[in-house]
Amino acid sequence: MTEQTIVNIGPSHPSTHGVCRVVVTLDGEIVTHAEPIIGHLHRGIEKMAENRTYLQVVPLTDRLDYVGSMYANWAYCRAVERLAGIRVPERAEYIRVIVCELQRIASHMMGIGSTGADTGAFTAFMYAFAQRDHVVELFEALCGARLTYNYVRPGGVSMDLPEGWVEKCRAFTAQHPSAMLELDRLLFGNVIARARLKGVGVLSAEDAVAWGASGPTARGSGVDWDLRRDDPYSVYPRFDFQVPLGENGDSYDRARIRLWECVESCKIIDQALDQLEPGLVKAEGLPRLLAPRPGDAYDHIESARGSLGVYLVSDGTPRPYRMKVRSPAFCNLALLPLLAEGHTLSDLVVILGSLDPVFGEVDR
Amino acid sequence: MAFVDDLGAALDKTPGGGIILTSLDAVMDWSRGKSLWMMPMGTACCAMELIAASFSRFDFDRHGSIPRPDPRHCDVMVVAGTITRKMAPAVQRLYDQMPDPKWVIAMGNCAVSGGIFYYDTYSVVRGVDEFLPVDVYIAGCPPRPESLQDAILRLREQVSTDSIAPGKSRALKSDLPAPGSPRKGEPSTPGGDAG
Amino acid sequence: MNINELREHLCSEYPDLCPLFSVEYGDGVLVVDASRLHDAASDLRDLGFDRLGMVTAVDTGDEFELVYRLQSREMHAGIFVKARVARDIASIASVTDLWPAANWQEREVYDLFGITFEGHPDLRRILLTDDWVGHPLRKDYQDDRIIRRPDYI
Amino acid sequence: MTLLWGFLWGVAAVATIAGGAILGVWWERKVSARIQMRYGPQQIGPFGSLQMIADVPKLLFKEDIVPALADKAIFKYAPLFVFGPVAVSMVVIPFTAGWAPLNTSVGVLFFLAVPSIEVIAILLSAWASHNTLSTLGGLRATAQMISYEVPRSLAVLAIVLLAGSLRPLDVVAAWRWWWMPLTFVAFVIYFVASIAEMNRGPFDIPEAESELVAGYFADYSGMRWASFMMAEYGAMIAASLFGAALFFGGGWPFGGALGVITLIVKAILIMTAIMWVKWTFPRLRQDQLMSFCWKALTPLALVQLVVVGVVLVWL
Repeated sequence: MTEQTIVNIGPSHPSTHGVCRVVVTLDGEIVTHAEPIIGHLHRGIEKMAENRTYLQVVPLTDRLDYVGSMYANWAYCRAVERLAGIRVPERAEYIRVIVCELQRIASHMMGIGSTGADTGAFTAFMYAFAQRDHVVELFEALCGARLTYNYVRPGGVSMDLPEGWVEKCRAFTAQHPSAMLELDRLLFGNVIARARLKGVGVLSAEDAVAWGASGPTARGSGVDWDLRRDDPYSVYPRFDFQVPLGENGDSYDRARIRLWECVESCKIIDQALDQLEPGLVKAEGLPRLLAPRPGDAYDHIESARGSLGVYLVSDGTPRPYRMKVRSPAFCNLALLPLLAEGHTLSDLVVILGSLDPVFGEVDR
Repeated sequence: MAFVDDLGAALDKTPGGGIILTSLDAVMDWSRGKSLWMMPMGTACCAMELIAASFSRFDFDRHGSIPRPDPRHCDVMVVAGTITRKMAPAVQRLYDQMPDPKWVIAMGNCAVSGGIFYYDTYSVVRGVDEFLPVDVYIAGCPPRPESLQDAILRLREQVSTDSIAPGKSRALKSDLPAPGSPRKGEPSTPGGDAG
Repeated sequence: MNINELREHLCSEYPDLCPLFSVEYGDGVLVVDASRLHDAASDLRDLGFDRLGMVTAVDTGDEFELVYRLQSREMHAGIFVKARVARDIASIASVTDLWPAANWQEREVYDLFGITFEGHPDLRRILLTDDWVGHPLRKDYQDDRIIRRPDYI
Repeated sequence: MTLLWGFLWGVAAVATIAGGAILGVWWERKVSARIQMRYGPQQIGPFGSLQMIADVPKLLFKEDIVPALADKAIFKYAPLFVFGPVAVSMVVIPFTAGWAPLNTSVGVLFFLAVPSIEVIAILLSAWASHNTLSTLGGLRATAQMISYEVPRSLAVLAIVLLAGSLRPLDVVAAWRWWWMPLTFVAFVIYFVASIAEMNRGPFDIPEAESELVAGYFADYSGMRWASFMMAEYGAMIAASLFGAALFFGGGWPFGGALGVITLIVKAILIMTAIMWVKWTFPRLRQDQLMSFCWKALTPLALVQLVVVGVVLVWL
């Protein structure tokens, strides 16, 4: 064995998707050990939540997973609703499903695009991002914000769909699957991309389960686990959709599954728009200041990165006694040393990209 | 920079060199302003808008402003996102690695003042100006790409007053647009005072 | 599998865990003694709880409550395991040998609460810098850099 | 006297490359923008064509950073030796029938050999930077550039075999239109190997942005970095011109000044194709790059050589 080199990647590096530092030990070009050093974006949101009222925490959850803000909103609101025993109107549940599936598309576009950028296909990133821009525009029409929505609130959503929004949304879902096919041909059909992604960072199903991986990372390895179907919440049992599964558990499967999930999300959105009926979008009779009885509650949803859970402890005051976010990206990122070992430095960035971490959520 | 500094200082001292100096300044300021390459120091949410800014929809390449990942090739560092105590040394180091002349844009409330993370948190630096000289602040959580575009144009105005001679400024203070005053091409606000 | 079936299943397989089981907000909760946590976790894993969802802690004032969230793919069920440790000797057995997923999560709890996990392969700070003083999520954490938010309610 | 002429040609070559690079960068920014549904530079000059006029003075007057731990002398002068060989290689290009700046009997060999000196300069600059990522990039560049010499030379050899001369002017003079279908594979190999030689996507692993940030020139700033970029664009221009001359008959079907324009148009088409490839394909990995060179391109070039030989015997 030759002398080993230690290369420090990050914390600001084009392919760490935020502020991750990876200390890589290299033998030539082969990674013998990769250690992610996280916490560069640790803002102490869990501590901050302890000095905010239940409603004031919602904007903080936006900043957790900033690529998919709606999820953290929703997971937090579900935990609060469970704790305070709030029943959410049906229309609000439908709207939540619609916005979260749109958010899944937006988030996966970022994930797929950055996989492309990591392998050097920057144009694919642009094409993916153009689709994301459509979703962001829909959200802007919905709640005025492009990124941090603060839309899902305890008891419902902050406001009803604006006029004409449903038609815009249908127009988007009508064109999205064909755009996905184009992206599939551009990125995953490319011979070089296949060579770069296939067989790289193979994660076995057993490891995926044991390491607590979830979302596309686990499903890429063939772990058939999707909370929307297996631990159904909200109105998901009423929709007909498939859960795409990978076979090999390599970066290719992990990345490509995201693409098919977007197509499935379009189906869910279409069905939800069909079933959407007028009604309340926020539970009636909610107190201005929520003060649930003492106790603790946990709820989780299937976010774009996996099962995102929020654990809340109440002591009877209007502020949460403790909030813990079970972050899927945190658990998925823990796999990096396992996956990267034995691959080259070029593969390391691809593997990191295929895990699709968002460091707001990893570090919290 | 030494060579440019020396040149500027020498021209400043030489009788009649001022003519050359101002002409050179005019060329340099034009060139620097039109080619502000960004060092995307994206840490959190604002990074998404920073990415969006140079992508298809907003396309900052139109202004000659392209993102370069390498600090050595950049002119303006766009600090987009929350800076934590763990991250601050890295940001400082990247700033130090950039060649002069360099500028900093603080994008978003977190980089301006800590924003939503001002209170109750133990790990956030309250504004990047605690350790970097910031030239343009953009408010917003996160600011839209258009705001960043505006910041680039504002920075261009500021760059246009620089001189290559150390300690000199090309424009008089009164020539600088006051904060909030209408700029070229903008309709002036009714009731706004001309001064 | 609903919560009653889970209770029956648990009681038939591991009768000694049965009296510790209760239901809160629709979730099964198993409160165990800190010294027995590892055994109970091992039993639950054999029962089919193959995923460790979350490891966290709550500072209840005089002691810490460790909260483990386990999930079973086969049974479609989740369960909480809670154990209390004293504040002055905050230490508990690590479950990293049962679920590798606990590795980083226990490091996080160690970092933010200062609870040590015996048998953890690599117990270091993970989110904060290595030279950080104190454990911020403890209720008695003192830091001059914190500005308290004015009370508006 | 020879020295004076040499100096003048050198100045002309540097000016050509600098001007070409300025236009080349603009063209690349426009082409990539078109591929990526953007506009690209718009504000300076018609269609933003003078954008580089703003970029160059800025880079000239940027601080010239030499890292404290760098090997200062090598660090400072390595960019010159990256740029130099590319400029020199331009002199043998047969711009039109009967005229090349330097009419030498070993012109083809000269063109293939001289830019290879660049690899030494790249390795030196990478090593002198005292930076792990730079060193990795330099090592990658060395392996890549030396390997791709082989298929590139073999591809050119097919044309040389047909023409029976190493003098570029003779090649252009002997060129017949039916060589185009015959040596098409050779041209593709030349095209691919040239992209690899100039470290451009999809073979830009020595400077891979997502892995090594900027590779061997990561620590260079200002004009020294710009000279790396100029060398890259210079290599692209030179390879396109030479490819157009050898594989597409130079100024054919025209002669004289019209021939020069034809050659340039052909070269621009090749350059655009190079950019198109870069902005469409992902990047190869180091080992894939090597196996592609030795297991695909080299045997294919040899087969092409045999085919050309058979045709020559049959004639």
